[in-house]
Amino acid sequence: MVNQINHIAALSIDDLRVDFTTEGGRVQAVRGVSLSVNPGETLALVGESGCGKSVTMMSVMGLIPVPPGRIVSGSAMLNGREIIGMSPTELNRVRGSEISMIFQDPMSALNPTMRIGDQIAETLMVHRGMARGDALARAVQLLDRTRIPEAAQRARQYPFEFSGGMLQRAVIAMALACNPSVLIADEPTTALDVTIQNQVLELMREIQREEGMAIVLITHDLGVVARMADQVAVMYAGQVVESGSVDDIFYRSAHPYTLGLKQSMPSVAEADHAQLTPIAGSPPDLFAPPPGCGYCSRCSHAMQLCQSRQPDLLSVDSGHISRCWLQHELSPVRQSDVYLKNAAEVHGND
Amino acid sequence: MNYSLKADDFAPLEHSKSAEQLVRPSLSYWQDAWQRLKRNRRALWSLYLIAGLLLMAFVFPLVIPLDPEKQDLTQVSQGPGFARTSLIVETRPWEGRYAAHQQATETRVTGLRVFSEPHTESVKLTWEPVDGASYYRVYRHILKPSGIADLGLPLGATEFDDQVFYEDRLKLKTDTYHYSVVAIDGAGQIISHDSLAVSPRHATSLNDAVSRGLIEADTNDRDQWLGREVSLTWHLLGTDQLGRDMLARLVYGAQTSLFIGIVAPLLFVALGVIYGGLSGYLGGRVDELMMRFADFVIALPFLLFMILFRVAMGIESGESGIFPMLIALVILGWPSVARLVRGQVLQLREQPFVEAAQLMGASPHYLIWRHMLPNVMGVVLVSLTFAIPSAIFTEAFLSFIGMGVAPPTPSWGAMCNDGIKSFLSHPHELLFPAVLISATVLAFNLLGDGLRDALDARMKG
Amino acid sequence: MTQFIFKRLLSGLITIWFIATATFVAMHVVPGDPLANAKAMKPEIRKNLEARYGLDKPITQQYVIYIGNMLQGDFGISFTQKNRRVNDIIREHFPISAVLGVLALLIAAIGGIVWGAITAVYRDRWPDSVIMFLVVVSVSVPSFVFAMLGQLGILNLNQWWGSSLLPVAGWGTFQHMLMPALVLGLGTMAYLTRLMRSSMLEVTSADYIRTARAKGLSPLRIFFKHQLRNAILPVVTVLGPAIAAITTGGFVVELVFAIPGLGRYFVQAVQQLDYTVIMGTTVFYGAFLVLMVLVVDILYGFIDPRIRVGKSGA
Amino acid sequence: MKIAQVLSVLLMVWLLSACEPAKVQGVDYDKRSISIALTQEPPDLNTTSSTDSVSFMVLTHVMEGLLSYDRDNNLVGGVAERWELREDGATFWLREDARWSNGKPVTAHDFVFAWRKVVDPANASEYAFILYPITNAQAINEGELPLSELGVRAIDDHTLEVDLFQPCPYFLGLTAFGVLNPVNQEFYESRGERYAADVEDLLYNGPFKLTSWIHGASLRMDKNPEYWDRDNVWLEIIDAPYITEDSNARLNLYRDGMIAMANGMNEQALLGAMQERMQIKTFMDGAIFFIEFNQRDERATRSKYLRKAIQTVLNTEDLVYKVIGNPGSFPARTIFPRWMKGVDDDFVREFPPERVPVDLDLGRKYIELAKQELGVEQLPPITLLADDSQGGSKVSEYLQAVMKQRLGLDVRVDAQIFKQRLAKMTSGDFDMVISGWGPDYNDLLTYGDLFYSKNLNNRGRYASEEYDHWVAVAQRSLQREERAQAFAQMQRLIVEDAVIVPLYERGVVYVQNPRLHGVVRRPIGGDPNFRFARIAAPEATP
Repeated sequence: MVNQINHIAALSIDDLRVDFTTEGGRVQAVRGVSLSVNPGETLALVGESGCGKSVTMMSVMGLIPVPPGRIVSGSAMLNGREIIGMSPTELNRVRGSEISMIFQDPMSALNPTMRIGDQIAETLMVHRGMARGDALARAVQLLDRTRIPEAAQRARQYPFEFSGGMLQRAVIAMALACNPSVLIADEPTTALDVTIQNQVLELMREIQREEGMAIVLITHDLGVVARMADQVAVMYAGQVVESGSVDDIFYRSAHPYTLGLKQSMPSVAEADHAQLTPIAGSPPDLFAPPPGCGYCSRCSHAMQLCQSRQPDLLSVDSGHISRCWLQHELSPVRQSDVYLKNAAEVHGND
Repeated sequence: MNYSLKADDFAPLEHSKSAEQLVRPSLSYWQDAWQRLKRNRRALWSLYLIAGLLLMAFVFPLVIPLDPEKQDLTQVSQGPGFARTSLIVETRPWEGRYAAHQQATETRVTGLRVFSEPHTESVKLTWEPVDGASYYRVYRHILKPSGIADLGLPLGATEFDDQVFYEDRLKLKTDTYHYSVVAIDGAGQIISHDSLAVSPRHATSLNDAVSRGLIEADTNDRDQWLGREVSLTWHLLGTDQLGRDMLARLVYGAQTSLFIGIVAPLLFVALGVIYGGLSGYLGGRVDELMMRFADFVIALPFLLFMILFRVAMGIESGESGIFPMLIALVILGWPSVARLVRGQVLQLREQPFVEAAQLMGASPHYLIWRHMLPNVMGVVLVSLTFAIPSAIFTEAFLSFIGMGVAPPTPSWGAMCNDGIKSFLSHPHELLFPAVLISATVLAFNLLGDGLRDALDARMKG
Repeated sequence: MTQFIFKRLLSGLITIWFIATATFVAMHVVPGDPLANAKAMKPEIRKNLEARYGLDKPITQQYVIYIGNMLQGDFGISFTQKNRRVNDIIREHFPISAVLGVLALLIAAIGGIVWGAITAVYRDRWPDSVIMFLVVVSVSVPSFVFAMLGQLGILNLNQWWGSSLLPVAGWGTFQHMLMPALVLGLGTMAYLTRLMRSSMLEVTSADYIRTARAKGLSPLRIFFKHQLRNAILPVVTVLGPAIAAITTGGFVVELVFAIPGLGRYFVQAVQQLDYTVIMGTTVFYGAFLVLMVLVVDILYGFIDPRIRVGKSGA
Repeated sequence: MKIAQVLSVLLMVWLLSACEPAKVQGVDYDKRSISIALTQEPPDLNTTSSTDSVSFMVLTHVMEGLLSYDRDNNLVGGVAERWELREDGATFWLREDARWSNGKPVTAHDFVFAWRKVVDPANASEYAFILYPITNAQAINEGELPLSELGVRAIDDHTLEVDLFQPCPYFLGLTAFGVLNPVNQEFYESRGERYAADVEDLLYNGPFKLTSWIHGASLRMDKNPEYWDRDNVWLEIIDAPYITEDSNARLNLYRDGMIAMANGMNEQALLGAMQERMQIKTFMDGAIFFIEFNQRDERATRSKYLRKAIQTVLNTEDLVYKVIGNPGSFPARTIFPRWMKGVDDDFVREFPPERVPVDLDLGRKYIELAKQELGVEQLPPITLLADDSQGGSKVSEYLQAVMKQRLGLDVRVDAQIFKQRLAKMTSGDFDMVISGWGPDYNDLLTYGDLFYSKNLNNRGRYASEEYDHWVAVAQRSLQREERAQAFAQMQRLIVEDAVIVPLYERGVVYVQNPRLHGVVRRPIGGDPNFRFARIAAPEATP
């Protein structure tokens, strides 16, 4: 909770912990995540696959399968209201109206045997109590608004008759049907090709400007982050390892993982005219999380301490925090330079 | 921050290589599948059960001598139980007792009694003559008769005018019987009747005992055995309608049923793999033709043609009928496998690793053995596991309608057929084979489910 | 669509020809004599009989005549029922098998879908375990056992009730059909339950169900509007083969319940080597099977919009 | 969803409309109606070509021949009022009031037409041989003479004259047999190929007539109002609403009160029947079963000693009492069944057949002799041809085991479906065959001439001049005693030469509603017969 507290956040998550019980044991998929996003702002949740970013948001939506999943502790306030631990009926009232979500693959996210218009109208009928005819008319408006040509005709079609980009627009239209205050977008553009990606992202921004909703954008594409985000939270092994404004993350990275991430992303790396460097090794086994920093074994900055102790969340700047011992006041790096440039430089300094 | 940190803590860490290694060992496809199968407890138990059945069918008879064809007519349709003893008796026809009716004073049937000790080889009845009777009818009931229309089995009638005896030899057991004698007059009208309860003891005729080897007697002093007790063969699971040991028949029936159930699918799956693989591999026009033919065969109504082929091939004397059924199953079974394999092969041909191998100049032989087969194996294995229960079912069904194996070859289906008629009176004759069929089919089904999950083989098409 | 149907019909015709030929060959390989009777026959009488059935002609000519007649829809006269034509036998008895089969299929399909859906919803809880256990029992117990148990069940029910609640055997009213259809459909029902369950589970983890939940739809609405319809699709595809299997596989049930269906005639005909009846019924059933698969394919097109709208004419 | 709704509505409508219970009762006193189950659909109701028992069962109710049987199995007048049998022929005077169901009188011409039809080679009737005692019948049947040469004439509408080419003592019995029933020429020709195919394709002159026939499903006979002796027929309706060959199903129907009698119960079903205190009855259907040996040259069973060995060790009492286990079946010792008449009494009581005692040692001695006779060290495997029915296989499995156990014979059971078994019997492809023989007419000759060397039904090709001689005597003689002697000689030869091993006389066990009386069971001419049946009035229920 480092954000400005002068007004209520649209969505704020505090110390969320989620476990999955599998045959192999208990996986601690989310280990104390805290996030917050303000109305009209976009928070990008960044990290490699399996780091827990989707699980975090799905848990908030109540979409993780229970069992095997289980929310161990934590809270999530939607417009100041606790939504974790809500009864299924209450949660259903919130979902789709106050908070909605769009998913990665629009092809599979829509029911293949139901008309697009019906699928959008369904939300309206459930949450707004609209009659089918009205809801359908509204669905056409929504489709129109998401720049789908011949919306009235399109509403009568089935998902397989749409192209990928069109479908994602339709999904967005569906998510926006009830003017939610928070929109969670789980890698909304990964399945689309580049030109379409831009169109979709543009659409989202435009709607955000008009509606003033908060967006949580889950992605591993730093390019998308740069275009869209106001705030960024970097997740690794079920934890937020760094968070701050988009500038903080891009220009003043305070965690070796963020740095590694940047160097492995083509779009960012190219911009820096640097070499593309993948992060060696693999993330820790979350069946038995290491006692120290999860990134320790892959980190070129690793210190003795990192192996044995979890780093605390350390404040780097106002609104910029990092979960890394390097930011400790006793750390030699901290003493020399607050921000990490790149691995080579650090080692050179060493 | 309530713990103190030292400067040493911030010294750089040297990475050791081993720490980076992932803890879990890497497994091959098959090892992995096996691991997953082992974790599926139902599938694992099914595997044990199948192994047990196979052991029972093919190893058990080698260890313990069992004779599925040995009949014991003194122990027919007996339930599971313990060994018993039997009295050796002589079975010459009874000369009987005659008394003229003319001198009869009684107007009712009286003096009904058994003559000598009643045993399961014969119960001898005699009674006093009735005035005006022209003959007598003899009935036998398992309950106490409640009236003239409820006397039980009509055993027969006396043949001669003055005959006042009857010898019952009809399937006697060591139960209590209620005999009734009904006197009939010249016009066929009933004069009167009387009943008597009799409990015969178990007995074996001398001839039978000799020919079944219960007693060792040379020709001269056989008679010394008369009146002695011998112990009979013990039938753990009881006997069938010819007094044959159920256990032995179940074991040998398992041989038939499992043989057909396993060998036929093996054969037609193999044929299907070759046909389908070839078709998929050759592709084009040949593929189209080959598949069209397979479609024809699939279109044949399965059960009708099973019966037709089975009859068409016929069974010669002394043959068990296993072979024609096997052939019929193979003829009708292969196309679905062929279709499946062809689909897989077509898919595989497009896979990058196969194309890569092709580009690198791998021979077709190598391609098929190294790339195609291992990848097709999963699907094939699963379809084999599901083909087995259906083959066992088919065998059972055909044997049940009398189109299966030829007697006396035991098979579970044929045993069901024998047992179903006597289900109410001797349920074990149907129960045992039916349970075995069900258990086997169940085990193969569960194993198939397990294999499908473990191999992640999607059975579509 | 028309072109598709036409093509399928054509290939169906070829298939039927194949079945006819296979039957003809199988029939003439069969040892034994269809004209034999308990009483020995004089050669002169035999000749007359052979002439009546055309058995005196060379085999190739018999084949040509047989195919020719078949094309005109004439299957000849029965060997055992001397004054009845095979066509009449099929016409009179097939509808009975078909009604029974359709009812069995209806029971099987409805039961399979309902049970399958229930097991999927209550996955790994007791209703799932109980139903799946019953399913496993039903697929593992031979049908003839069920037929017999079913009849005994009715008998005991009637005796307990005091009057005939359901007929023990026979044919005529709906009550006559109930138990036989149930017994007949049981195996298929079990199969469909399994299919429906796995299909439901697949659908349950589908992305669009997640979307529906994210939309805040109630579980009931999700179940009916989103899961069920999609889960039923694969079930529909197997109905074609299933109806054929049910209608041809009914002879044990027909025998036990004294139902005058065609299946029973076939088994009798095989035992009596009634050539014309065997060939007629086999070809008829083959044609029926081909037709059913076609019908289900077309039906599937109506249910699945992807096929109806998408690839018409494919 | 809509389709499902429509379907469910249809289903409900159907269910409700069918809800009116079709109440069938085994017996119904008020309607004078009984219900029965047939074992199969009657395959052929055309009397001139019919061969099977179910058809004859129906025919015996709906048709009547010149003579018929009364309730005590005595021959009485049917269509014929008076008759006269001579050495060279017979005359029948038909009753004036015998009428077809369309009201037309039954005339002597109807018999002439029917009998010509039976021997017509084009009609290929399998029972044509039964008319061979009539002059020229055989020649006509073999296509050598025209139909008009048959020795039967209608003197006028009500007088029928028959010429016999040799004395035929059992001819009167034949006239009660269904094959010799009258057929109305005009009607027959008007129906063409459809004759007897359906209810309206047949004319009836019996006590009942067919009123409904749903193929494979049900059949119903109602009292024929045109029948001359209608006043003595009590029953109004014989309904057969069930047709099933499954005896369990029939028993279950009986238990459920749906049918008045259930035929052909097996031993196991009997236990249940006793438990439920049903009235159990037995009846011998006339069929006699035996092992027939193939005496063709290439067969091991041509050895008389081998046959004798088998004859000596087989204990038919064990077979009947322990394997078959049905009450009503009896061990057979001869080819002649116990219910057939000899001179004054039952034949087997007048001439008791020789009893061959079981003697295992003698059996083994015979085997050694057989090896010498055949000139072999080891006897080849012996094929036992049998039918593949359940009961059949039980018997053959038993016989196989006994011969193996007692003689060390390697017997191979060759179980075949009916038609395949017949084909193998005809071609002589067997060593032993389990065969059954039922009577065609009420005379010992129907069994006795089975082993006549020229009889086509003599599948084992037993040929003995002596036997043929006695058959000839029995065929020609009108002397009861002389004939009985001849049959006794045949009986002796059958045992001496071990032509067959008689196994059993088949008994049929059935349960019958105790209120149903007067059902006549007979081995010949349609069984069971309900012509004299009546139902006892229901007891007043307290």
